[in-house]
Amino acid sequence: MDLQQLSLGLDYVASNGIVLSTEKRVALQTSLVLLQHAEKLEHMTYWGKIQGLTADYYIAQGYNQDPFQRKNFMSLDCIKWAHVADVHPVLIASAQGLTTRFTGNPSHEYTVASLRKEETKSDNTVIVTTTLSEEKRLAAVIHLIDQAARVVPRGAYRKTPGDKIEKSHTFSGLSFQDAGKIDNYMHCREPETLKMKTNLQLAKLDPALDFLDSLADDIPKRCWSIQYQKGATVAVLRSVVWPGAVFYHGISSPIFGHVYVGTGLKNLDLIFMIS
Amino acid sequence: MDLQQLSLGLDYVASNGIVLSTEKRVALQTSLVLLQHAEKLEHMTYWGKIQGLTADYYIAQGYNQDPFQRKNFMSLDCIKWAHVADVHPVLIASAQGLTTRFTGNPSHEYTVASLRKEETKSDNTVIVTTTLSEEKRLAAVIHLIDQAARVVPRGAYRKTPGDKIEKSHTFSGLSFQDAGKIDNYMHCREPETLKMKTNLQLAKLDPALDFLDSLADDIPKRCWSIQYQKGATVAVLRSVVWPGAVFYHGISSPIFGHVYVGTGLKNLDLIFMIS
Amino acid sequence: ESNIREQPETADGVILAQAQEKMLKHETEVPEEDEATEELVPNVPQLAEYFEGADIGLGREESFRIFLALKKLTEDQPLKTVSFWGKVFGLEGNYLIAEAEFREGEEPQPVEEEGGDELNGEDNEEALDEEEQDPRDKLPKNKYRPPPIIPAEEYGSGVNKKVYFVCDEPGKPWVMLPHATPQQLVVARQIRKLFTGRLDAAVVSYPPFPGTEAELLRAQIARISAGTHVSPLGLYTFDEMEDDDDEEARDKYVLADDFEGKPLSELLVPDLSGWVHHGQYILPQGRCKWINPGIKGDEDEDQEDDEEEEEEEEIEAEEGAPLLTPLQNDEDVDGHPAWSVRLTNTAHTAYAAVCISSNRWPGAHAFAVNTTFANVYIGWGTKYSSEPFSPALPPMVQQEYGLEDIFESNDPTRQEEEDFEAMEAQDDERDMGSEDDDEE
Amino acid sequence: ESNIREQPETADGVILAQAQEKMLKHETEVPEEDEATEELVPNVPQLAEYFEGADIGLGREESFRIFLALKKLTEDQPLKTVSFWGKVFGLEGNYLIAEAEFREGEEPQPVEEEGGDELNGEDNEEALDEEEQDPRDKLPKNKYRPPPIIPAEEYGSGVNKKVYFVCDEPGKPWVMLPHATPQQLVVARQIRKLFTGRLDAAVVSYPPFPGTEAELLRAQIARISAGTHVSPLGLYTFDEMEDDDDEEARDKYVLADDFEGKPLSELLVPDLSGWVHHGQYILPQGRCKWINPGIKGDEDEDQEDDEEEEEEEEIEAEEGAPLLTPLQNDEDVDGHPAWSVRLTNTAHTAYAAVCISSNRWPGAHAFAVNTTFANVYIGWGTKYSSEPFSPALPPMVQQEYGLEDIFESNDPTRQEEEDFEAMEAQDDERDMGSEDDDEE
Repeated sequence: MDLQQLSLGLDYVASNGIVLSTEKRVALQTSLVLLQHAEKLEHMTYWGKIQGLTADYYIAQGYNQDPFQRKNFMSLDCIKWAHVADVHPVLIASAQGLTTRFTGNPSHEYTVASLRKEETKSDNTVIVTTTLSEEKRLAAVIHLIDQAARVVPRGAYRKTPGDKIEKSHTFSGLSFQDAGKIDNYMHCREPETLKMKTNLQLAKLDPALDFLDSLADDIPKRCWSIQYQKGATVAVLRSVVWPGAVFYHGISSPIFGHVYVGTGLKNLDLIFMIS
Repeated sequence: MDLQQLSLGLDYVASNGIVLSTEKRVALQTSLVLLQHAEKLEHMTYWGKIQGLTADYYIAQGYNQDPFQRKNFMSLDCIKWAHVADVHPVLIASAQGLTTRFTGNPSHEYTVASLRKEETKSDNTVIVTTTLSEEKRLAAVIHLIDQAARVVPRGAYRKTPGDKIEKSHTFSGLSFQDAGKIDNYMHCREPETLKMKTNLQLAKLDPALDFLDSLADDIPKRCWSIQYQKGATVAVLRSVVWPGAVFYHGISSPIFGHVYVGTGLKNLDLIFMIS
Repeated sequence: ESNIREQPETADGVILAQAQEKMLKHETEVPEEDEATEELVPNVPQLAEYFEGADIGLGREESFRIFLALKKLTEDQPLKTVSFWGKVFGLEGNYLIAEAEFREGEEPQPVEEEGGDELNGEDNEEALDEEEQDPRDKLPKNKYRPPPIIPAEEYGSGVNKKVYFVCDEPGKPWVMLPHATPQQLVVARQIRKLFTGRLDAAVVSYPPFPGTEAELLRAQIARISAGTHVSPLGLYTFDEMEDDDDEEARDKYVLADDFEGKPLSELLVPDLSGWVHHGQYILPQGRCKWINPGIKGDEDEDQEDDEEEEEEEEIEAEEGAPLLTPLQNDEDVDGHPAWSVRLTNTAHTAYAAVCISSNRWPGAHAFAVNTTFANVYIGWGTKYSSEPFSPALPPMVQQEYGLEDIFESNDPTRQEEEDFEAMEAQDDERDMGSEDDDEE
Repeated sequence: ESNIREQPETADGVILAQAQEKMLKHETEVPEEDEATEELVPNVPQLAEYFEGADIGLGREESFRIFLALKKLTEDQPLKTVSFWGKVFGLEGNYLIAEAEFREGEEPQPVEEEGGDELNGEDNEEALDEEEQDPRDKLPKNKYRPPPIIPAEEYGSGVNKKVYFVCDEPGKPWVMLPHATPQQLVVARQIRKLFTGRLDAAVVSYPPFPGTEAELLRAQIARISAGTHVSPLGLYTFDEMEDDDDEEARDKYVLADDFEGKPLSELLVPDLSGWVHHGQYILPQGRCKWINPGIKGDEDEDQEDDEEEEEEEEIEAEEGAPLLTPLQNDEDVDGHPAWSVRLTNTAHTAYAAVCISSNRWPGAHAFAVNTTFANVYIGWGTKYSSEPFSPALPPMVQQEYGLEDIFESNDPTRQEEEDFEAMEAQDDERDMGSEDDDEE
């Protein structure tokens, strides 16, 4: 959630078990201002918290004009922040195999197995055991959660005829009816499912608004929980694949945002859990 | 402040001594929703609180499209609301003469003197003593405070070529520089000082934006205190003529509002108090 | 997007507000000191403040509304104790849960649920039917005896020590959940389900869950309470006046008179030696207090058949961790202690409290400082596992009937049949030949 | 409005954040119990919670930052007690004020301010100058003697019992305000000023205020503390061990050992009989403790001139309300008690506190529940009056000099002059005639 909107965003998601102590809010409002200034970023957001066994990681994200290009930062105390470097897709794949809790120690080493094609004449794939630090695992998980759960309402971003993506200044929010339909929400990521649509399906879409993947195309079908909250003035989407990922939107207002507070583990049992 | 924005607005003005207990917030969020529904109003705002000696009056205002046409409501407990009827200008003038505290009992009767022209041949003005109930005094004071202290930023409202006043959907807030200048704030009332401007002065103004009185024309010149608060992200204007009237504007955002928390007394000593 | 501004739908919001309005109150008097009664509703907003210091909670306004809703519950029900147990999230709606005890003698008799508890009854009917059959049609007898039904614990003891009320928003009416049965607990441990938010939603699972979402919720509440209701060591103690019966596990605790609060340093140690469980461990049979399923009483009419089985199965009593067992003994999770410890108010620890969060049941938390403590659960109602979920396998295919009475043989081939027929024909000829010999 | 989005000016925000960052801390350990020291910084956020129940306060985040700032103050200054006194609004900036006491012997010596305290000195210099004049030029002597300077109370007693630090935002450095002098208090009572937010701003007033905004702020703080620092009856008591000197007004109080809290019902009565002042009343001369201005010591060199005056003016000692006087005795405001009483937590009064707000100094509040209480001031720093403000009139025009030595007469008219000249001429002629007569 955007730093400027911190108290409003927290107010919207509190019902879902996401709160920040006054102490942390005060620390964030000071330290993130300094971080934004030091890194010369136009926008600073509080991304959320990944809970470790002995300590928790607070994550912040900053970006300039392009919402796809984000810089991640982590802190153990909301006072001192460290840049979290992006990780190679191979490491992301390795990290996906880890199903135990984050320990809370960024230097902790995990043993992961990854497949690698050996460059030999026989062209065998060999299982290689490497170590992955918790810090890199953190970067990987942040990336995965963003890919899976970073949501924007339809209409908040527009694609100009020049193929430039910009935030729409006239977006005044989804109506009450629209806010309850999952097709009005989109993933803020490089499109994946959009590319797999047929020309017939694409013809029905508006190229200025529907240039991102719709949440309706997520598999399995019931992986998002949509609820009206706060007396039907806020729409809240919670991911069941990544429990703890929460998106909020003030109905009929331009306010929206997302946050993640959880263990950083993907829910692999989803299929069994929904009747 | 608008009911939807209640927690955000309170967050902006808290630094100025204006807070609401959780209990009152919860009660307001329930009772004002019901009031808005019962009275079929498009907008509902928490206007503020007038402190009496034995009890306090919580005031709410509602309106539809026209921000000049407002309905006032009062409550002693934020649960049950009563409509506060508008009062005649003569009574408003009488109420201005009252300089003691509100008692907290709506039925309390004040003795006021008012001048009335006797309809006799001699055309004398006679001093007539009447009683004024505290409820009517309340209505009068709410009207006076609105006239003196209901502020909107320049650009938030526009006048269409058809002379219709509407809220601007593209208003994205005053910039940091502009937010510190008092000429960028206007009174949300039927213009008074505007009419007294010369044609030469009017020629420099934009008829779509400058159709309201500017705060810069208020007399005495230093009757508004402008401050940047919350780390220079919010501009706050406080009236010194009506201490307790506070206007807030989130810089570079479309968020603004006002609230009054005070004794309901005008500060008649202002001239002596500013050096 | 059209230019016509849609009238905001306030119907849902208004309905909720109308329900919530009933909870609002504004008092201007306080009772005289001698009139003051023992306070029934806990100071939920203040407890929420402590949890908030560890980033746990539901926000100040919802906490306050829950407080008002608990207050309303005490006005509608004759309760002896009440507290906010927690919030369970569901896909379509959520559940707020209150934990309570009725005043002596006031507990209502819950409506009997139709359903899976009657399995044995049906079998008994079948047995009756059997006896009405014609003894000449001796059909194979079904030797299957379902496992004995473990009776549920009574209200006030074990799993059902307390009763639970749920509602989906503060202000909506509270609904009492049924008591938990051992069958529900046994199945609940084997399945992994998310809640929808509708108490009457069907639970489709294997093994089949004997109940609807209401019963599953109750079972999960029981498991979570048993596993995560903890308190500082010394706050609760065993009642000295009760008989010290070594055979019976102690199952009652009382507030200790002399508890003055545990120092934060002792609550903060990572090995959790400063905390104990006051939620009682649930045995594998689904009860806190072991009952021997072999002892049937006079319900089973096939007692004779079981005499043999009694001698065969000597059922060993299940044992679990005793009440008030320290948290040190909890099994590790992923190589770390089962609970993570955090300090609130890290800027100035003189005013801090200690908060611990369960790693086995993510969402279960407890805090303590001086003589104040509380437990809460805020989560989806599922247990943590680093292993992917594997549903229970169906049991082995049953044996249809004993093989010892049956023997199989191969069908004769055509050649064998011809040989046989040939032999038969030869025997017939020989026999006819001998008969001819006798007549000369 | 141009299309170029202006880069938001973060300079101010960043500078403030940098200052505030120094206050942030994150501790993960707690001291062992035997190491724990007496807690110096009060639990400001918790006290703010109580006030918030009565819609009083500055919001949770500012309260927390103030807490951190007080903590920092205790690290920078050798203090014995510290508390958050309140916030005073100014036109351009605001003041946050901390009330403190130094540890024994650690109080710094404040820098002497140049200015109005030296009036008497200048007069003394004038007197010296006078004596150097030529005795032949006996100019009229200036008989004006300015009123004697009432000496300020020492740090630790009366008005200056405590010392005050101000800053404009939490995180900015704390500045110590000078001690209050009686002159400042006397003038402050006669003027009505808003603050600008700059400690060095000039105060333009009549009577002229002897100081800048810093001194005026200090004077108002003194007046507000004296008038509105209250506590529940019984919380403070007089030290039994001190001599009971009836002549000396008791000016010290200590915490009572046996205070167990006043019941809310007693704190809630509108006649305020449950509360007492522990801020000491300021006498009209500007001190809490009367000092006789007639007793000059050896400062005044014109003692002889005053001997006569001593006999004429028998100065009567000023008396004010004694310490720990109940609030019942406060003068009414607009026909109502001087304090308005409110109950917090009106939805469930079992957890309520009582909060009273001063009607004489709007913005001064106090709350109490059980053994917890606090005072705070949040306002513009001015007193309430239902009458419009009338500035002091200038004094009467001074008499230039005594009239008894002077008599006036009218200038002669021309006619009288001519008559006189004529008479003179006649006398001269007569005289000359007599002289002529003598010579015959």
